[in-house]
Amino acid sequence: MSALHFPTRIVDTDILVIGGGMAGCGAVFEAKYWCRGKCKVTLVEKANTEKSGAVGMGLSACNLGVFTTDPDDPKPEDFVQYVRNDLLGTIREDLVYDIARHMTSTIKLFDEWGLPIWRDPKTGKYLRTGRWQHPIHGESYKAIIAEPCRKSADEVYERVFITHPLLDEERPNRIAGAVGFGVRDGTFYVFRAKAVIVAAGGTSLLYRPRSTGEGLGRAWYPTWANGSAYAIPLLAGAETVNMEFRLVVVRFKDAYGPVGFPYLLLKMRSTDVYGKQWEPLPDEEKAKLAKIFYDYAWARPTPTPIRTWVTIQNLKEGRGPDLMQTQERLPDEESLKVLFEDYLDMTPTQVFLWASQNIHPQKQPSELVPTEPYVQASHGSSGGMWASGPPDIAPEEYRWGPNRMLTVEGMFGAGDVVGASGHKFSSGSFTEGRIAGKAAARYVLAGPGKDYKPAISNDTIERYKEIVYRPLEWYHKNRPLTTTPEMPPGYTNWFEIHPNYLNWYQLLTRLQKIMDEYAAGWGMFYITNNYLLNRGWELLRMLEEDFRFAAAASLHELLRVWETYHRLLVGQAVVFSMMNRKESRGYYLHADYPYIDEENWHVFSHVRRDPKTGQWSFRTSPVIHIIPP
Amino acid sequence: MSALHFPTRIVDTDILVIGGGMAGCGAVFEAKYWCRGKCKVTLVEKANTEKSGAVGMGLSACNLGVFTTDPDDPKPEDFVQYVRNDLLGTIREDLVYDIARHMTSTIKLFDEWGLPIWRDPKTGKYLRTGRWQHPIHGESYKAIIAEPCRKSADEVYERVFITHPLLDEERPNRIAGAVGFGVRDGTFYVFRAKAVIVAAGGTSLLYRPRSTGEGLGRAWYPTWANGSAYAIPLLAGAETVNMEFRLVVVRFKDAYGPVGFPYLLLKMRSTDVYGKQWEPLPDEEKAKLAKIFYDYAWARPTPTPIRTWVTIQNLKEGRGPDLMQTQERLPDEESLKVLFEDYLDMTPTQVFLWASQNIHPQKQPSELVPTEPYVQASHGSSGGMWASGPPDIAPEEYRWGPNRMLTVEGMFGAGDVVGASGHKFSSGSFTEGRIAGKAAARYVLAGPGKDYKPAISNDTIERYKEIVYRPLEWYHKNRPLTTTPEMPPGYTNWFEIHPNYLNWYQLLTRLQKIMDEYAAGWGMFYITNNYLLNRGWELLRMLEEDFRFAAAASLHELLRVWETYHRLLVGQAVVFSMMNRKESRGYYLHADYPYIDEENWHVFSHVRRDPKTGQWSFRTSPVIHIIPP
Amino acid sequence: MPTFVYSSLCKGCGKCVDICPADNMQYNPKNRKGYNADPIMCAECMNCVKYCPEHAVDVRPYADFAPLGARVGVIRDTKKNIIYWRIMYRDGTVYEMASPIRTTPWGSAKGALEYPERTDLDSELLAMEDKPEYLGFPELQRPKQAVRIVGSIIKAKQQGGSGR
Amino acid sequence: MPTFVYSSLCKGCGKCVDICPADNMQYNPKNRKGYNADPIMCAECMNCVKYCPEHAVDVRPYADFAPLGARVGVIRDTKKNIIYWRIMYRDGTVYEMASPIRTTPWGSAKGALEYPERTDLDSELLAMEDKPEYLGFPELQRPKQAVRIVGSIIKAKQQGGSGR
Ligand SMILES: Cc1cc2c(cc1C)N(S(=O)(=O)O)[C@@H]1C(=O)NC(=O)N=C1N2C[C@H](O)[C@H](O)[C@H](O)COP(=O)(O)OP(=O)(O)OC[C@H]1O[C@@H](n2cnc3c(N)ncnc32)[C@H](O)[C@@H]1O
Ligand SMILES: Cc1cc2c(cc1C)N(S(=O)(=O)O)[C@@H]1C(=O)NC(=O)N=C1N2C[C@H](O)[C@H](O)[C@H](O)COP(=O)(O)OP(=O)(O)OC[C@H]1O[C@@H](n2cnc3c(N)ncnc32)[C@H](O)[C@@H]1O
Ligand SMILES: Nc1ncnc2c1ncn2[C@@H]1O[C@H](COP(=O)(O)O)[C@@H](O)[C@H]1O
Ligand SMILES: Nc1ncnc2c1ncn2[C@@H]1O[C@H](COP(=O)(O)O)[C@@H](O)[C@H]1O
Ligand SMILES: Nc1ncnc2c1ncn2[C@@H]1O[C@H](COP(=O)(O)O)[C@@H](O)[C@H]1O
Ligand code: SF4
Ligand code: SF4
Ligand code: SF4
Ligand code: SF4
Ligand code: NA
Repeated sequence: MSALHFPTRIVDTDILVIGGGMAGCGAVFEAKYWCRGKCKVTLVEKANTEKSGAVGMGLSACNLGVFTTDPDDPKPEDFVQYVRNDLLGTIREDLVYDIARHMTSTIKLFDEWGLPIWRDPKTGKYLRTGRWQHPIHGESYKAIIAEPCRKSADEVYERVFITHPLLDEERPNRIAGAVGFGVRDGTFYVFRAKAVIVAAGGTSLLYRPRSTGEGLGRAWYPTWANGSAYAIPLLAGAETVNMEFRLVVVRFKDAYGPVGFPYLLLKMRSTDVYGKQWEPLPDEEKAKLAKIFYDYAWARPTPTPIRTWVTIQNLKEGRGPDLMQTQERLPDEESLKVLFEDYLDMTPTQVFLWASQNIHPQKQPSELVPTEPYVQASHGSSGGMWASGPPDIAPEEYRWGPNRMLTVEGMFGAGDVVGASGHKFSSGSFTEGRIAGKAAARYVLAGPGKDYKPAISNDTIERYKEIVYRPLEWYHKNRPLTTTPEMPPGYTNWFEIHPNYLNWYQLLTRLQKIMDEYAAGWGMFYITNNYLLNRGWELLRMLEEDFRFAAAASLHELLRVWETYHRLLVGQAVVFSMMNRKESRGYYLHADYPYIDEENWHVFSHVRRDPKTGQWSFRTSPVIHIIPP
Repeated sequence: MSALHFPTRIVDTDILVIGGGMAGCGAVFEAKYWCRGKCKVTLVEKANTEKSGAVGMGLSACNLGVFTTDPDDPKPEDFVQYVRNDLLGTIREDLVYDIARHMTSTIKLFDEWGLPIWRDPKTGKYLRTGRWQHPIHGESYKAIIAEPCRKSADEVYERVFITHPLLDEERPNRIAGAVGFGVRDGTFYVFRAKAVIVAAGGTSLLYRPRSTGEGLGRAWYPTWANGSAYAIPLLAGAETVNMEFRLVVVRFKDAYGPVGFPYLLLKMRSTDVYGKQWEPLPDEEKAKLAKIFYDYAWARPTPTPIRTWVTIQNLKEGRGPDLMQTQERLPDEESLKVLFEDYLDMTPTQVFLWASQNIHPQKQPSELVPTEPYVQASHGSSGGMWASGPPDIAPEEYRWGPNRMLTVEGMFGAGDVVGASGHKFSSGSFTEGRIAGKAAARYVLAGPGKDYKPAISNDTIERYKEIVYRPLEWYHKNRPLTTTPEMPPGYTNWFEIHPNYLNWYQLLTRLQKIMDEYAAGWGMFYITNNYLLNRGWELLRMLEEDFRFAAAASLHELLRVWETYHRLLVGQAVVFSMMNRKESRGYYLHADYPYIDEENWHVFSHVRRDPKTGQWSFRTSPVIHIIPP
Repeated sequence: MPTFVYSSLCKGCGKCVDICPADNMQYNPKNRKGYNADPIMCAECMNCVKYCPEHAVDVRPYADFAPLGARVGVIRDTKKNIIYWRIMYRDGTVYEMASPIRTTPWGSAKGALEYPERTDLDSELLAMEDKPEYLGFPELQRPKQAVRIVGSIIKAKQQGGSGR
Repeated sequence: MPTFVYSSLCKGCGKCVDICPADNMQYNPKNRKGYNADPIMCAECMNCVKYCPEHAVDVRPYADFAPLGARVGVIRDTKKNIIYWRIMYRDGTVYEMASPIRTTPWGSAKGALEYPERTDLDSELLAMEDKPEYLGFPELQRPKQAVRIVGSIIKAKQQGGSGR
């Protein structure tokens, strides 16, 4: 099976949106709204847009809702203050504010399109489960959002996986497009564009999961979130921000059902195994935690990293696991069904687990655990790519290009891609996609992108084609060397032992083990130190070298190999960031610098991979707050 | 594939030895020595005796050597004092003493048979690597021992896996034989015997291993150590001792090379990542540890559970991993090769790992970790079966039958089987096999076993036959229900999803996850509490129920199913013991009783599974010391 | 619950293959049926189950933590726009539930070009935000009392005296 | 290093199947060759590698922690009773080693019946232990100052005043 067997297809467009998840759909819609007939908007998506991305299994709430003049509704300032506390200070307030001020139009559009948002029967207003969230019947959330997106795009390429960005060959640090392959028929795709919006979601399965064997897939963030969001910009030479601030959330043990709904809508509380309450967190515990987390420990609600920290400590010191006291707040079958429906619409496994283990939430509590770390920028973490801010409100230092342009000319980001601006969730990601969509439209219609023509040589295209299909060729060339029986077509031989190649699963388990053991995974109770990080870095290097011997028996496995390679890049960015931040801020403890250091480290961390040499570099930049304390 | 297809073969013998490892070979040799033509000795072994058991990959030392009048050599008393301290007090001194006083003849026999034991070139005496150990060139250790064993046995059945003991149908609590199946041709074996010596080795893979993916097999104790040693006696209703005292050893990270050789022969030291030395343990640290471990902390050498504890704490508190400072003690290539040869003869993976990661031990240190817990009675742990002591020296309370008879009439144990008498290792296990062998010979020639005739009905035989092959039948009956492609013959479909059955790998990963998370595995940093243990117990029950739906596609998978079932029984015995011992003595911390309690818990713990009802019960018995403090 | 396909029910239409976000579901040309080729990457999202017109796809919860014996039934009715669930516990307890999935007919959501065109490409207002009910405010919000604090906000708070 | 078999070298003799302690190595009647059917239960014990007369079995270290590129060669010579190892690092460094495996010819070890018969079935002495050089002592050892302490030995020590 040689690369030459697959046809090459070149697609020219003005704006290329990579990833049709929440942010990508917002970007396509908004870009087209402004482009009209004047610029072409193309979407490329690795799956089926109707059920792709983190919302592909549905959701039970828009975790970011409307901001209005109504005194009952929050104002953008409130949200910035909340996010600032929740993410321990180092956020981009311009970006966070920007999302809040555009949220209402997003929710209105969702409503119009048919998303069942719960309303207060009396006032007709959208209900809230907490201060920011609207509960929904969200089984078809993504399918509903995909509809206007598909209608808006000029062209949609589905089941096409983007492997590499293309840089302009004449202008340094200028994006020119991207390449990838068709997962169904193997077509090699070359997209050439004036502006590229990366909206490729977050990263799961980067760390060893708590699940094992066939349960590998039981991550909170879905298995298909493979880190292209950061890998594609990193390969183009874009800068990250705060990548050490990986996300570790508290979840129901094993099934990983989220906890916001029980805490916020059902007002449940959680305790340790002796019945002592830890969430809502009692004041005397806040006072103790303030010794490590300073004033952040007193924030209301308790910041997510501190809530997670409590669960970690309880487990570590033998008081765990924390228990969600579900039975206290489920007086009747109706309320139980509300709980079930919440999960069936979002994380069906949670209900399946209760049913399988005969756990009746109306009668007994359920165990909670801290998850393995994820990298994604839309929930309670601040790691992601470094993006330019809104022209009207961002401090000058944060304005090097159009809104949401990364540090590579012409390359934009949104949703899980853009860091230091967490708590956007599904609806905020859609909003940020819209922001980036308008900025990109302006960029190609009236900005520096207007007269740009991508310069990409045929040599480059052929070189990438060879690179992309090499795992397939390598496999078929080497396969017959051993007596290992051949598998049925399309079925992976997970545990094939071959001297000359490794399959994606073998590469992935190595990556996960390194990240877990050296970069503060659950297996180390989220601790690391300089020694471990340096050693982990070396091991990641060797893994990177071993990707030369990656093998794929099928196009499906080829997809997996490239997904895994993207995860590796994310892992490198995380470890390099952790190696350089000399304090502990986030969901881990750096034993050499075990405290938050407000004096020296209330700064952003940035890493960059030089696209020519593959060398990594690090710098910090100041945090500039624009909203009063 | 129906059970009826396989022939049944009935074998009558006087003494049946289950497991031809170190203890089994010793038992066969000694039993035959005394039986001569007067009683028949039969060996049944699941693998090839030449390379079976824990010594199947070779060893680099007889960890228990000669005891003689020579003032340089230790005396049995010394050994008892050492083992008593090392295992934190609760040992059977009669059993330990008994092994020591018979060690010299064992080593002499090994020497005669051809085992290359290192000698002092000047004195001609066996060299020592520590106080008790003789280094050897042990690649063929097991093959050499197997030779006299095979010659001694009247009949040897290899590749026959014993699944269940047979109890006499007329006399309560009387062993009558055992059943199993031929792994190659499927023959159903029924052994009827007057005495059964169980010598079936230890238990690996009971807990989630630190390794993952294809590395599942990288356990210190080998993958084939599947716990039949305890499962077979438990199924017969025999009592255990101290099963909560699972073994957690310090090993080189990932490859799991043992550390005795570098510490004792090469006099290496280990430090934390900051260079602080922890082994040999400095006095000021002993003083701190004495707060938890009392006087045991001052023992020399530092007891194994305390050495392991130090490594655990260093890792947990961010000073880890401990580093073996190999480079300090490898002055030349010769010494490096001594190190390499040590591992190539015992744990080849250790050398492969160094070579794969470009770690040059003469230049840089190597990481150490505490392993996942094992259950085996011959190293630094005291969990195992409860056995009667030597008639001439055991306290009366420990003499309910012949030497090494378990609490089931006619059933003996040796090696990893017999608990509360650790540190016998390979050579001590062989010796204990010999002790049991002579006792069994006496029992069938001149004792209560003399006129015994096993009473086992045909019904029972047919019932067991059905039970044993059910996983094969169940698989083939249900297989066609789904569209999952069929695998090449003999190849396991690890991740097959079927509504009606689970394969061994799925059962095993569930077991390992439960044990790790609820019963103080590495994933919990070896902590547990009452809540966790009770919940773990419930989950093990459900897993036990799910074994009704175990499936096997081949005889190989049938072997794996039964191996896994035996592991489950061991897990249940461990958890039930942990639930009941209300202190922390061993390689774990019971958070509800976090200290050793010399006042109330300097006792043996015993659990028993009623063979009729499957109910578990617990009792304690006093520790009686016979050697002065 | 990684999923699997009942042989007797599958008609080989490929809908499960088409929808699976993980690319797990594959089509076997040999027997012309769908199957889960990559169960360890299955998130139990249930899309293949919901989209199969023959109800040939079913789930069996992750064996590494879920005991056998629970059963799940789901029907996603895109005419009535309701999803029906039936959950049976291992112990036999049964729950049935139904929830709406959409408030408008499928295909009715408007694309960008169906919304009125605007010319303020230069403004920071997004689509429809020229209308206050979409914006939530009479005009685009900007920080009311913008400040510029570089570095620790805790320190700034302490200095500003507006601490907790 | 779970093991694998080179197709071109294997002659199907079954020795690897015969020796594997884990029952991993299996014989494939289709192509009449050996193969590792259960690599995840492989302990890298190297027995199949050592016992294959064709040197057709090789190892590739566990991919979950070992990078590719190291190479291992081993020959277990049961005539000379020496085992030869060749280890090549990923970085190319090579080490060669040889160790004895046995001091006597294969087949020469004596079985139980070849040792002189004894009649003291009742004694606690094992085979050959009637001879002091085998026993290590002139007679069977028994605790010299037997005591009887029930319970904590630490307490007993403290009371006896013979503490650390
Ligand atoms: C998985 C999950 C997620 C959430 C929740 C529960 C669960 C179980 N909860 S709660 O627990 O927090 O409570 C939320 C909730 O209830 N409410 C909410 O608003 N958000 C929740 N999220 C978070 C949101 O879902 C998340 O914030 C947004 O979806 C982020 O949006 P975006 O940044 O667009 O990511 P995406 O995953 O939706 O889309 C990414 C797309 O990119 C595609 N893609 C990726 N790589 C690509 C490549 N190389 N080539 C081509 N295409 C390529 C993907 O297929 C996808 O379509
Ligand atoms: C794996 C391992 C073990 C050791 C070491 C390193 C390594 C890497 N080190 S260091 O690290 O400590 O240093 C040692 C060392 O250097 N020196 C030493 O003396 N001992 C060491 N051990 C310990 C000894 O090996 C151990 O103490 C003894 O072997 C125990 O003897 P025994 O109790 O007989 O167990 P066995 O594993 O040898 O034999 C069991 C046999 O039973 C068979 N079997 C099991 N279940 C069966 C069933 N159901 N039906 C039929 N047959 C069924 C097995 O196949 C086997 O033959
Ligand atoms: N105990 C809590 N207090 C306040 N907010 C919470 C709590 N738990 C979850 N949330 C919020 O609820 C939303 C969903 O959280 P989760 O379900 O954990 O992903 C996020 O906005 C969380 O920050
Ligand atoms: N640091 C040490 N001090 C004393 N004995 C040790 C030490 N390490 C290992 N041993 C002993 O050496 C033998 C082999 O140990 P290991 O290699 O850890 O299995 C056992 O008898 C151990 O108790
Ligand atoms: N066969 C191999 N497999 C894996 N890595 C290798 C191999 N050969 C060399 N390397 C490593 O790859 C890196 C680059 O080597 P090279 O390809 O020679 O530039 C070095 O760190 C080598 O250690
Ligand atoms: S959707 Fe259903 S009928 Fe169609 S291929 Fe998949 S399993 Fe078969
Ligand atoms: S449940 Fe979801 S992830 Fe799993 S196979 Fe079906 S569609 Fe794919
Ligand atoms: S021992 Fe060697 S030649 Fe014989 S079957 Fe095995 S691999 Fe083939
Ligand atoms: S290395 Fe050992 S365990 Fe692995 S397949 Fe070969 S003989 Fe079996
Ligand atoms: Na695994």
